[in-house]
This record gives sequence, C-alpha cells and structure tokens, in this order.
Amino acid sequence: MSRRTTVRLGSFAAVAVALWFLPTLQGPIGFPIFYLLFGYTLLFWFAQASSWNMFTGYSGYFSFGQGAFFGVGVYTTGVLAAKRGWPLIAAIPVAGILAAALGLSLGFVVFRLRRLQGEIFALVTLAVAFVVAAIARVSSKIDGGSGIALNDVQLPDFLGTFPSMMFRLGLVIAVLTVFAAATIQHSRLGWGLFSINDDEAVAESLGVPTFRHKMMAFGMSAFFAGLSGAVHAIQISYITIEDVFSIRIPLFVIVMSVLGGMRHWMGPIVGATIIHTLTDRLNRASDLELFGGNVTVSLDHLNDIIIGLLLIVMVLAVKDGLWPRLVDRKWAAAGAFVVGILIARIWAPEMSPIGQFVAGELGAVAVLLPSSAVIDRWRSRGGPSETPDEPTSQPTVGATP
Amino acid sequence: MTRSSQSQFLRGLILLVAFAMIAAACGSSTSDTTAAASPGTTAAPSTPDTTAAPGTPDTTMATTAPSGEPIVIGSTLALTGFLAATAAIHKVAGDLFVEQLNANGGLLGRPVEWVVLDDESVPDQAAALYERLITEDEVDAIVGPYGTGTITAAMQVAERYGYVMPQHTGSLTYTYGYDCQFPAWPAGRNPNVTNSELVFDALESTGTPPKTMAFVINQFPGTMYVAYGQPDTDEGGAVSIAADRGYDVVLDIQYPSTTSDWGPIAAAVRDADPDFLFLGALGVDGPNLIAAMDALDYQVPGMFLQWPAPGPMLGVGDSADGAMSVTAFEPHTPFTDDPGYAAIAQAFSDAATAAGLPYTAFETQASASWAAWQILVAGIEGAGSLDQAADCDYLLNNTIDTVFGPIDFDPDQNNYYGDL
Amino acid sequence: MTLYGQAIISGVLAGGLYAMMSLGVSLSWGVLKIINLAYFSFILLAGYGSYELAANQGWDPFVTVLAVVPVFVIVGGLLQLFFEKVKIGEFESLLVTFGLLIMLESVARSIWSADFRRIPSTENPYASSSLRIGEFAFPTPQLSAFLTAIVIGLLMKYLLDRTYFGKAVRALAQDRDMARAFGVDHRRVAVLLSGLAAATAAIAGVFIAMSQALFPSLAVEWFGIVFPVVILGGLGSTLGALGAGVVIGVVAAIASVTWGPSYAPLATFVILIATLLFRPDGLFTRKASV
Amino acid sequence: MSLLQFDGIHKRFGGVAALGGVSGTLDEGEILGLVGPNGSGKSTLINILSGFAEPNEGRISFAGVDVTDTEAHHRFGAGIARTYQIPRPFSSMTVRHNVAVPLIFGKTKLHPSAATERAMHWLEFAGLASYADQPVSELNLHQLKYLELARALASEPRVLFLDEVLAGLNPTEIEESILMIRRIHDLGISLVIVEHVLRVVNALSTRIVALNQGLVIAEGAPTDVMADPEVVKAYLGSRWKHA
Repeated sequence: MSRRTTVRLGSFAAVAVALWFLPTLQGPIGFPIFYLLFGYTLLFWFAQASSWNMFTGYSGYFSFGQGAFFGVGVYTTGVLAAKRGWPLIAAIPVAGILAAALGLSLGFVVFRLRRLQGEIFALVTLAVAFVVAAIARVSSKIDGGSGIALNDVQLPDFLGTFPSMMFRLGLVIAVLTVFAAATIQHSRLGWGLFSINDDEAVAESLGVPTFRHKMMAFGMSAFFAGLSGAVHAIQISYITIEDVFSIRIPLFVIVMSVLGGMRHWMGPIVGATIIHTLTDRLNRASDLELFGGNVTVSLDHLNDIIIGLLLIVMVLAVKDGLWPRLVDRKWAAAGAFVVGILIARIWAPEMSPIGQFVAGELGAVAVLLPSSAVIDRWRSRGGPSETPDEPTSQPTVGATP
Repeated sequence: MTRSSQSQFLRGLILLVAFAMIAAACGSSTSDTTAAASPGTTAAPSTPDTTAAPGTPDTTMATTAPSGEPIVIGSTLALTGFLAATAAIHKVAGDLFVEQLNANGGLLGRPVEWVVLDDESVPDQAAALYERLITEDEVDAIVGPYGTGTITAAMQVAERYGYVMPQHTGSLTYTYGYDCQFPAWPAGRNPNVTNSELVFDALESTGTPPKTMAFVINQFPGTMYVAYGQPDTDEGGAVSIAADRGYDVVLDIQYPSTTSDWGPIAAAVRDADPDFLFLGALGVDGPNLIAAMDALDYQVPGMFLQWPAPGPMLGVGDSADGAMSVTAFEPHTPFTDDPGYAAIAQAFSDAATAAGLPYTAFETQASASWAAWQILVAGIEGAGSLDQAADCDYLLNNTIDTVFGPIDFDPDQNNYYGDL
Repeated sequence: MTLYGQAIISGVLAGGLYAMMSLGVSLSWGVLKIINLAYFSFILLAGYGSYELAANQGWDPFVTVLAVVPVFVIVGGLLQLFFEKVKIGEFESLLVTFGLLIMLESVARSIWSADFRRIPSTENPYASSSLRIGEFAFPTPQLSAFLTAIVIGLLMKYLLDRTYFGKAVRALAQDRDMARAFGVDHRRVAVLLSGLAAATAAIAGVFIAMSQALFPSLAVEWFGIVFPVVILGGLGSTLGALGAGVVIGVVAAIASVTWGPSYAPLATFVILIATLLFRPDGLFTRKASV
Repeated sequence: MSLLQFDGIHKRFGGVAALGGVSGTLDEGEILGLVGPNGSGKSTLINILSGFAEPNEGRISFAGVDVTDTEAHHRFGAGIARTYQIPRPFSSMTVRHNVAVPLIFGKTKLHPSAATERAMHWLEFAGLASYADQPVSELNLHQLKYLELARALASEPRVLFLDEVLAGLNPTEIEESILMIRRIHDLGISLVIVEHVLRVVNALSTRIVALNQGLVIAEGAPTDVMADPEVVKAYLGSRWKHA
C-alpha cells in the first residue's frame, strides 16, 4: 500500500468513526432527531450518486440502470427480510451481490457488442430498469403488484434507536461507496476508465483491458447501489413497484453528479449536498409573497423546475461541474458561504441551521458559477493564443500529484 | 471570437437569472416558517352562516376569538407526484377545516396553524418529513398524509414518537398495529372480506343477482388486497369469495397502473361477456375502460368500481349507467340530513371550485379528510391538552362524533370500523 | 377467435398512435443527432391545448388540430434554433431535454393540476363511437389516429425521398460536414425538420386528448412505448416507426389477452432488448449502416 | 523464425471484401513499407494485425505464438504497438498523463505514480518534455504525432505500426520525422510503415509490400517493387480516378 493510499484510508476511517458517534451526541447536544434522518438521507444520496458516478462519470458510459440496481436492493430487503424473516443485516450484502450480478450479466452482453456504445447503451440500461420492474410486477414471489410492508423486519437493535440505526447503516454504506469511488479514481482502474472515456479504441490499443475495466466498474457501481437500496427499503417502509422503479433515482443521481462534477469522486458529494439540502428546504415553501403581499407565487412545483433548470444550465454552461471550480476558488467560495449565513441570520434570525447552511451554500454557488463564467469570457478574449473551451478544466485524471 | 464571447456572456446571464430565482425561492422557504398560515390570513370567515365545525365538541366557544400562541399541526400531502390529484382534495378540505376551526374559537382557545409539506407521493420522503415535523419543527400534533404508501411510512414515525395520527384512507388495514393511529374512513378491519361481501350482498338483494362475474384488477396494493386478500396468506379476497358464493368467475386479470391502451382489456371483457364486472380500479381506470368498451359497442350489465378517485365518472356520460361504487359520503340525502354537514358540503364545493379542482363534490375523500381532522380535534379538546398520550387515551375510550356518525375505536380491529 | 381478432385490431390501431408519438423523437435523433425528450412534453401540452379548446371553448376535438399544431411547429423550430446556437451534442441533448421535460411537466401540473383531465363526452362524441365490421369494432379516435399516422408517414416519406428538402435532410443524416460543404443550409433544414417533427407530436397529443384522460406524469410513462418503437423502427425511419408502432401495439395486445395485461410491458421490452442485441439498426432497415 | 507472421487474412465489410487473403512476415529489425492506393486495404491490415479489428479468416502469430484471438490490449502488452493516421490523444488528460497510460497498462505495468514519472523519459525522447503538464490541446499536429509515438514507445514494443505519420506535415517536419523514425529503429524496434509519400518509404524501408484491392500485388526490395508494372498501374489508375 502506498503512502497516499494509507493516508486516504486513514482519513476516511477517521471521518467514519467521528460520524459514528454523532447519534450518541444527540442527547447531550440536543439537536433535533430529525437531523439524524436528514443526515441518513444525505448519506443515502452520497452512496447512490457516488456509485453511479464511479462507473458513468469515470468511463463516460451513460447508465440509466441505477433505478434497476437500486430496485434490486430494495426488493431484496422486501423479499428476504420482510417476507422470509431474514434479519436486515443479512439481507444487505445479498442485495449488493444480486445487484452486482444483474450489472455483470448486463455488462457481459452489452460490453461485448461494440455497436451498443454511446446513447444506445443508455437506452439499454433504461430498458433493463423497465424489464426488472415488469418482472417484479408479474411475479407474486417478488411483489406481484401487492407491495410489501416492512414493519416487521428484524432491525439491528445494537445500532441504537431507529434514527441512529439508519444513520449508522447509511454511514457505513456511504463511506464504503465513497472510499471505493476515491480509490478507483486514483488506481489503475480509474486511469483505465478515464482513458475509455476519452477514446475507448485507443485505450484498448495502449493496453487497457477495456472490457474487464468496464465490467469491474459497472459491477461495483451496481453492488453499492444495491447495498444502499437495501437499507433504504427500511426508510421507504412500504415498497411498491411504481415508487421503487420511478424515474426519481436515475434523475437525481444524474443531476447531482452533473452538478458537482463527474470526473472527481467529490463531485457527486458536492452535488448531492446541494440538491438534497435545497429540495428539503424548498419543501416548506408553499407560497411566495412579493411586493408586500400583492403578488403571490405558488412554489409548490418549484422543486422540479429547479432540478430541471439546474440540469440544463450545468450541461450547457458548466460542463465540468462545480468541484473543479471550487478547488480553483475555494477562498472566494468560503467567503461567500459565510456571507450567505450572515445574511440569513440577519434577515431571518429564527432560521434553522439547515436553512442557514442552504443560504451559505447558495452564496457559494452563486459566487462560483457566474464569476467563473465571466472569467472564462475574459480569458477567451484576452489571451493571444486559442484557449480551450474550459480553461478551468485541469485534467483530473488520476489527478493530484 | 465575438461570437464565443457573446455566448459566454449569455451563459453567465442564464446562470445569474437561475440563481437569483433559487435564492428568491430559498429566502421564502426560510421566512415561510413565520409567514405560513397565520390565523390572520386563514381565519377570514368566508362562510359566516356555518355555525360550527361539527365534531368540535365545545361549540359555545364559537363567539370567542382564539388567542395566544398558535397550535401547530403538521402533515405532509402529495402536493406533487402521482397521488397529487387526490391529495389536492385533502388540501382543500384541510384548509377549510382549519379556517372554520379558527373562525369558531380555535383549539383549546388558541389559533391553529397547519404546516403542510410536500411528500411528492413518495413514502421515504413522507417518513423523513414527519420526522422533521415532529423533531425539528416540534409541531403540537400531526394529521396523516394521503396515499397508502405514505400513510404506512408516516405511521412508523408517529409510533416512534407516540404521536396520535388520524389518517384518512390507509388501505392496508392488517399492517397497522399502532394503537394511536385512527383511520377516518369506515373501511373496516378486513376490507378484503367486507368490501366484496357488501357488494355481493347488494347484488343479491336486488333479487336478480348476476351469474357470471369478471375481475379486472389494478396492480395496486390496496386493490390487490381487496381482490386477492392479504399477501402471503390469501385470506379473503373478492375473487375467492365470489367463487365461494357460487358465481362463475369468467375473467380474472390484473393490469399495471401504467396501462395506456385499454383496447385489449376491453376486448377481453367483451369476450368473457360477464353479467357483472368487478373493477379494482383507481383514478381514471374506470372511465378509460368504460370508454374503451363503448368503442367496442359493448356495455356490461353491471359493474363495481372500487375506488373512484376524484371525478371518477367525469365525462363518461350515459355509458356509466349500471355502474356502482362504494362511498362513505355523498353530497345528498341521507348524508346531508344534518344541516351542519350540508353547509360543509356546500362550503367544500365552493372552496374546491375556487381551487380549480375539476371534481368539487364532498364525497369519500373529502369527507374522510374532514373526519380525520374531527378526530384530531375531538382528542385534543376531549383530553383538554396537547399531551399525545392523553389524547390517544381519550380517543380510545370515548365515542367520537364525525361526519360519518359516531365512532368507537377498537385497537383489536386496528381501530378500523365500518365495512366498506 | 373474436377475442384475438379484436385485440389485434386494437393493437394495430394503437400502433398508429404510437408511431405518431415516436416520429419526432426518431427523426430528431436519426437526422439531427439530438435525443429530444421534449417531444414527450409537446405531446402532453398539445393534448392539454386540445382539451382546453374542446372542453372550455366548445371546439370539435378534430378542429383543435388547426390551432394546436402551428404553435408546436414554431416551438419545435425555436427549440432547434436554440440547440444550434449552443452547439449541443447527442448526450448533452439527452440531459438538457430531460431537464426541459421535468420543467414542462411541472408547468403542466401547476396549470392543470395533477388531476385527470378528460374532454367531457358532451363535447367529444368520438370517444365512444366506432365503426363496426361484423363482430369487430374500430373505435373512431384510434381509427382516425391510425389513418392520420399512415397519411403522415407517407407524406413524410415523400418529403424525405422526393424533394430537395428531403435530399438535404438525408445528406445531413449521413454526414454533417459533407452536407455543409455542399452548401446545404444546415441550420434552416434542421429547424424546419424539428418543426415538422413537433407537428407530428402535437397531432398525437390531440388524438390522445380525444381518447383518454390526461395527467402530467403521462409524459414519463410514454417512455416505455416510444423508445421501443424508435429503436425497433430504426432511427430516422418514417415507415420504420409506423411498422414498429404496429408491431409493439400488436405484441402488447396479444400478450395482454394471452397472459394478462401486466405482461404487456414485459413483452414489449423483451422485444426491444432482443432487437438491440440482434438488429440494433431496427427491424425495418434494409442494410446495416457501417 | 520471423517476428510477426500472418496467413490468408480475409476481411469483409458487408458484402465488400477489404482484404482477400493477405499473407506476409516481418523479421526482427526490419522496416517494412506497406504501400498501395487509397482503399487498397493497408489500414484494414494494420487494424487486424494490431487487434483493432477481427479478420473473417486467417491466422496471425507473433514471436511464435498464435495471437489471432488475442485482444488488442494483450497484443500491446506482448509488444505490438501502433499509431494513428489522425492523432487520437486522450483529450482530457495532460501530455504526460497520455504517456503514463501505456506505462501503466503495457508491458511495464507501472504503478500510476511511477508511470507519471517514467513518462518524462519518453517525452524527452519525443522532444515534448516542455509540454509535459499542458493539456493536449496545446500541441500542434506535428507534436501530436510525436505524442502518438511517445505513447506507442512507452511500453517498449517489439513491433510498431506507423500509420501515415508524415501525412499533413510540412517538408521540414517530414525531415525531422524521418530522423525520428530512424532513432526509433535504432532502439531495436521493428517497424511497419504505411506511407503515401513514396520517396520516404523508399528511403526508409528495408522491404516493401504493395497492396491493391485487398491483395498483395508485389513484394521485395524497394526499388524492385516501385518498378513493378502492377504497382505502377495501381497507382496511376487510382490517380486517374481521382483526377
């Protein structure tokens, strides 16, 4: 193990251990228990977005299959833990293995056929999610349309109360997933995937075992999505095909990763944090009164509009996502974050900590994005030589010397 | 060169606009905590002729304006997502109830504020939001969401914190073991038995019961439960009850909720040509199938529609003749014999029209919603406090008056009553 | 046998509608290299437009086509103009139009609510009328949708095969740079084609409003029909889409009456996956592209 | 025994035969020139020998081992490398990282950090050291072609296929490139060069194979092949068609 790997392992372990005791501190510090579940949901999205990104973000193969892998995970818990009485802890690894098996068998067929590259691959994975849903729908052993209630599942009580348990389970899976994503990025596998992303044929002719690398990454991606789905089944508590296999999971992981940046393991984490905190707080906003109450704008449907808008803006204008820009301008972002929080405290003193965080986060994002756009523009006008499209896009492959 | 800098500028502009929007939205989301539904805005008495919300035990409070810190009641509703159509009814009903409650003296003499979050029709979201309502927003009481999945998820949270949870229409009766959950609609503990027996009894009471029967069932948990009984136990279920009763089941098919082409299903029904069609339907399935059968020049002599969601027979016209359904409340006699309820039905209809709902009658969904609020209020007023355990005790040990009549809750029946 | 006969008729007629719903996506993808999910929103919004005119203004549902279609020709053209402006690639187009779809669905929800909207039978006599031939019934909305699909398919085929515009389109489909080098005004052709494609989507929307209830999340549910049709028919192939629509319609109908309606989506996707694996250029293309 | 040997290579696209049974050998230390008019099958042959495409028929052996069914990345590891006519760098990576990839995955199998260091050696060889940490978009065509060479050499191949490395270059750059090819040959690497500039092929090659319409029409010493009437006819014929 190289020194860098040791350091990474150490820091992940330290973060994990520190967070592990967060639920214990809930009583003494006295923060609302909701924060544990809020934290769990955030960790859930970390795991989902990171697991999607460790294949799609690195290799460039656009997969809509996340819903299927997540769904396999959820239904493994449903069938094994709820219907057959397995303890949840035993069902979780099986869920990961089944999802990985689905990913690997799909990959085995699809990656063999060169003509299924590109957008056709995206559609095959979309179709697989539909097929998995259709099978679950006709099989009464799985669901058969009745749904599965999970209130009798045997939960791991040694992990504490329900919110503590969810938080800790989510933490373990998120840390494993993100650690895997970070490790892959800096490993041979990561180099292979990034070269596949740029030019698969050339990668193969320079010795990259492209088939094997795609299989490994897709399998792992599916594995972690399945693990995370298995835990999330408990949070859903009553699973139905329409909910589990909806477009929500693939949509959110795509938006989160695109927003944060797909070429670095931190990208999905940044994206998930922004999207989850923002949508959570927007939930409350029902009506926006402007001009002293003369104009009322209903915000009921704003969540989706913001998600859609973010996706469009990021894809068109900020192709590399926020992470590279954050690295570039961390002090400006940190400053804006603080200013955002201060403004929130003055404007709405009773605002909850999450609300303040969102305010700070929006400040940071607002500073990062347009300022970078202006800088891009300035650079492209000022420089004598042709500058590349994205001046900030320092190569991140295997990155960081 | 100019072109590219122009487009760069354009991109910058788009971004600024986008984030200005988000910032604006967020500002409101946070300031909303104070602005939402203060009694001043919701208490405007739009229906001054309504005397009191029936079921609010102490009607003498009517003339006293509520005062003091507002009591905050939290809930989620499927404001967006696939259940949003029906949840909109619950929103209108709840708003109206709170408005009337405040106009009639509030709760325990204090004004009531209702915080509604959007669970997007997604159970995990509902669970997280109830967690938030109870532990972060520290609401004084909760009301259930709409939709079986979200209700089931929310109930686990309520149980964890011992909150009383009146709920409108949860259909998986057998899974609800929590003593302080109070279903409002009279579905009964075993709709997988009682629902179809009610239908078959009604058919047999006509003197000319059908001989052949077709079952077309939406693959939705509630409809599946009624049609095929409890999963993994096969207890009850309309199909087997029909067979037991000697009906000839000539067709028994299930369709996915996403069905868009009703032609083949209509063809299958026409081919089976049953005397009676039992449609385990949701939403617009009924009208869609009826229209498709119509297009084949075919009508069933009689049919049963399980859960007509809002506007069920909307726009089908004469073809809906011969269709029957179960209902807990309809805006006509005998349900409206009580003048108070007649006024509510009218007020609801007005509010629903104002909110732009296409189907404005005060029927099952709206009345169940109303009853859930009545149960909550009865518990709090009866126990005279916001203590959840006391409220729960009161509800379990007293007869509660609702729009559906007096109810006694029995935990052995999972608090379900009635026989729909 | 009547059952299967009627099911097949129903499947064939539904296939016409499926083809019309898919034509826009197929042409845009095959020729313009833009996977435009916004067509799903066009279908939905056109349906709502037709609903508004028929239900609230008392128009004959068929006549609403005249008002609805021109709007979407313009919208489709403008959208393409925007794509040309930002020089969007195939993958980016998938994501951008996905975002657009989510936004438009949300807009539809705030205007018409998530509730079901259906043209009342008093304003829409066609929903329950049909043409009878012996035991078999041909429902009016589906039959007219099918006939319209055939007419549109043939017109498009003529337009693409026999006219200068069609030649330009084909040049574009085969080699963008070459077409540009030979003086084809790439942008104008693309905008015009996108407008036409949007028109077919709008017509499909009108027929959908005529025969069933509308609700906002329909747009996403159509994925399960349109993508199989597009892949089966072959990207950019007009008659292919027509053929594939009918195949999907019939397969779904037969699966539906044989094993039950819940098997219809399964059958559709098994066919889709088999096609992707064995004939990725579609069932109806003569030669494999190199 | 020859280093690389191929027998009866057939390749069809649709119904069209691109190669109609081509055989040949490459000996250790040779510079084999592969010539022929456009569409004669030169690139197809290189694609098949480097594992980029599969032949419909025929066998290939390398250093005495049958590699017909060996995947391209294994052939690269075994010592078969190639360059592309139009350079295909990994566009999101730096120049140095481009060269690190074959060091990680080729014969050397270096750890990524070691590979990034070692890459400098080959960048110096190719005269690109000063661009090491630039994005590849900073390079011009000539430099990109050198980057292709550096990538191919990084894994120390035994055979290198050079697919029109001189196309698109100006006369000075061509002279430089010829010197570069000789330096590569001096490393002990056998070369197969596909080239349009016949003067260069003549000057560099130890032996020439001429292809036309997927068949070998002449083979031997450069002067003999160039004088072969079949070859002259193939070239003139194709010239005329294009004129």
